[in-house]
Amino acid sequence: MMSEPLLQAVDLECERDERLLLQNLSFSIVPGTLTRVEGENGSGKTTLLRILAGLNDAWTGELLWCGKPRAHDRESFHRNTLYLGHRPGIKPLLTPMENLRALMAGRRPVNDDVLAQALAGTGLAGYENVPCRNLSAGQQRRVALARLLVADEPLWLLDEVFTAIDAEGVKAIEALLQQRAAEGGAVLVTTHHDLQVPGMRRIVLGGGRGNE
Amino acid sequence: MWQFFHKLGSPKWFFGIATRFMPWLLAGGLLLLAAGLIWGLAFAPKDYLQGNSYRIIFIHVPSAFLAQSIYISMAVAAVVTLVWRMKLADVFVKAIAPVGLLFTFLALFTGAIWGKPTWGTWWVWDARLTAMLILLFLYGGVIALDRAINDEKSAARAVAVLVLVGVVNIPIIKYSVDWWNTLHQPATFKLTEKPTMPMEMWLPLLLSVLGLYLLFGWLACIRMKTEILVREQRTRWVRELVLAGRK
Amino acid sequence: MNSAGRALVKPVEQGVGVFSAMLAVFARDVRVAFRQRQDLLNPLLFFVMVVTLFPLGVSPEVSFLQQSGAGILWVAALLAVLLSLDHLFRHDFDDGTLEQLVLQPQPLFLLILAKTLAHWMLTGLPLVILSPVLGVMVHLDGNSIAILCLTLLIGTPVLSLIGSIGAALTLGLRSAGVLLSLLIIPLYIPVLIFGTGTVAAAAEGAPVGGYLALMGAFLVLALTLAPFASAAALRISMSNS
Amino acid sequence: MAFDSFSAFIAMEGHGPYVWACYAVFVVLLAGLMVWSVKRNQSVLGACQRRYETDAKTSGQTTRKAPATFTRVEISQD
Repeated sequence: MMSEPLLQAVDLECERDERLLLQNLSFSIVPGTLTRVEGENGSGKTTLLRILAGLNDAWTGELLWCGKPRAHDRESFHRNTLYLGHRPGIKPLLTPMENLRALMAGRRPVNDDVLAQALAGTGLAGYENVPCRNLSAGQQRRVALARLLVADEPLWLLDEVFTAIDAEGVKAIEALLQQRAAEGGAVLVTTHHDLQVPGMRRIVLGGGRGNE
Repeated sequence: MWQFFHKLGSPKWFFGIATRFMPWLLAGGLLLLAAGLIWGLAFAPKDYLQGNSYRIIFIHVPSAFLAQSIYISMAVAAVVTLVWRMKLADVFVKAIAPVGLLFTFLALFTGAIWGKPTWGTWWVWDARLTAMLILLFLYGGVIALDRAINDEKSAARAVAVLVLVGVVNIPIIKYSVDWWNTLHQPATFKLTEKPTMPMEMWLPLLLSVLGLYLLFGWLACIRMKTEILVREQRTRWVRELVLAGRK
Repeated sequence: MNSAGRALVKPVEQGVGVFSAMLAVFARDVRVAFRQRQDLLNPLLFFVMVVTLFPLGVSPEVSFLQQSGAGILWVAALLAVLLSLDHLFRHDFDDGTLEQLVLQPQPLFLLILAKTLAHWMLTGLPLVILSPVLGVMVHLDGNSIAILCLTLLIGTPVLSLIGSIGAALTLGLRSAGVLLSLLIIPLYIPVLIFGTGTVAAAAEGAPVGGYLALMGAFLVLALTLAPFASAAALRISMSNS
Repeated sequence: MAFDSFSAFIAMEGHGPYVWACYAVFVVLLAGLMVWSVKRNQSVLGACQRRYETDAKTSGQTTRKAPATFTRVEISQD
């Protein structure tokens, strides 16, 4: 079932500090696929994800959301896109529960039982009410990742998801992403971890061209 | 119409036009300014109230005019930057902000010196001078912000937001400073406010204002050209232009 | 992670109302602030200390203090607010919550308005509440103190709102704190003038209703325009990081 | 001419120092800005030329980026 692309980039170009970071980049992200953005350090992976997420506005080219220019309905785009960046978006002074609640608040109200289940799913059962600053870096990232277990946004943009996660966690997350793609979600990840998923698409940055 | 607008924003097009107009702007500006100043210094009649010190008006008023109109023109360019993302508008704001700062400083400095023979003191918290001082701060902020942001495009857009916020505030600042002035020192003798000014004073003033505007045009052109060179040096047309100019 | 019960992925059509999103932003900021109460106290201590400097540095004479007390308090409050503004977005920027705020499917300027109101409630409002005590210490009479509090009550939200623009513009820059002051202080001048001017007018027995109304107009103007400017500035700063 | 003599013109009935100081500062600063702007324009132009010339010389020989090896750097311990 090849459906219409969710997000389409046409001739994306981004210049940063006098350097052409992205050039002639065109690709489309289709539901039901897992795409990995590849490239060495400094090749613009994070910048690309920030552009796609709508955080970085300093680009030229075209971005189409469901076939229409993204700027036309930004709210619907944001409602249907989940972005996890380098910085996990977790307040160290709040507990995992409070953090998760705050992150979901502007999107979809979810009751606390579901959130507790999500936290438990990331291995944080029992830590629900410990301030996040007392958690390890990996645990803090897991709080952010707990969102993936309740998220219903069709498009996921995940920057370096596996950072600070242990081997077992990595395997579980891999399975989650794969399953998400199988369900019809679209997942875009950047990672240096050697991700091996059948049917995975690639966007290679730095010298290479878009779309496998 | 749209095509014209687009062309207007093209640095290459501007570069050509500016190069053609600059000699005229420079010559006209220097001529008018010199005429206005010499007339004002040597030939205009003495003011019956302030004596000869009023001759400072021929540089004080043009500087103050420019200080204000440069800020307003920056605000117009800021709207263009934010709405149409026109390259030339960013270049304009960045190039002329220091010019605006200089004219604001000149207006303040000449005002202060004028104050000595008129009020007997270098500085009076007069409404106009105070408003000018705040304008100087606004210019300083714009330049400081521009310098602080490395990325050119972000700097241009951030400065545009700041300039717009400033321009919304200028009338409020002006009004509140006027009010504050009446509150603390009612009805002082104003420097430039004259009920009647004879023609012999108006004309040289008009000439020097016009001359200074032309010189400002020239300054804007050459500074924008420099800025365009810096930004566009990797483009083909700049390369061709520079290499052609060498021969 | 069992998927048996889960439906296939469909686009999300309906979201949360903007008011509850704003409320959540507000509540989170207040909660974070109360987890770190020392930070709440800092601007207040700064306020008290700056006011103390004037009798020590200029003159403890009653007539001097009476005459300039309102001005001193206003300047000190302005500086205290300025000092606290640097934190308005910085922590959120550092830990990534600001990214998530920008990406919410809600009008950004309203979320920023909620944040700014939380900032005012946590810094400006305590200053207003503390000001009568300091007013007594600089020998202001009862009527002046009441008017002073009223002007601070109307004026400090304006300070927070205008300040949020500066905080957004200088986000992520080196020496952002000093730069923020440079950008914002000129914009604070009208509020300062009318804040102290109203108290002075009241001390002379002039009616102050008109001036207070004018300050109210400033507040309305800042409420309607400042969040837009901050939102635009925030997007620019985000693009740059 | 509003003055009887050249010395009267310079003195301006005692206001001379103020008027002339203003004009001097005005002319110096304005001329300074103009000269500086021209100088900067020329220096940028020169920098562009040098850049293009070196570009022309080295064109064709694109430098390949050396791969990162993360070998430790030997420091002589004399």
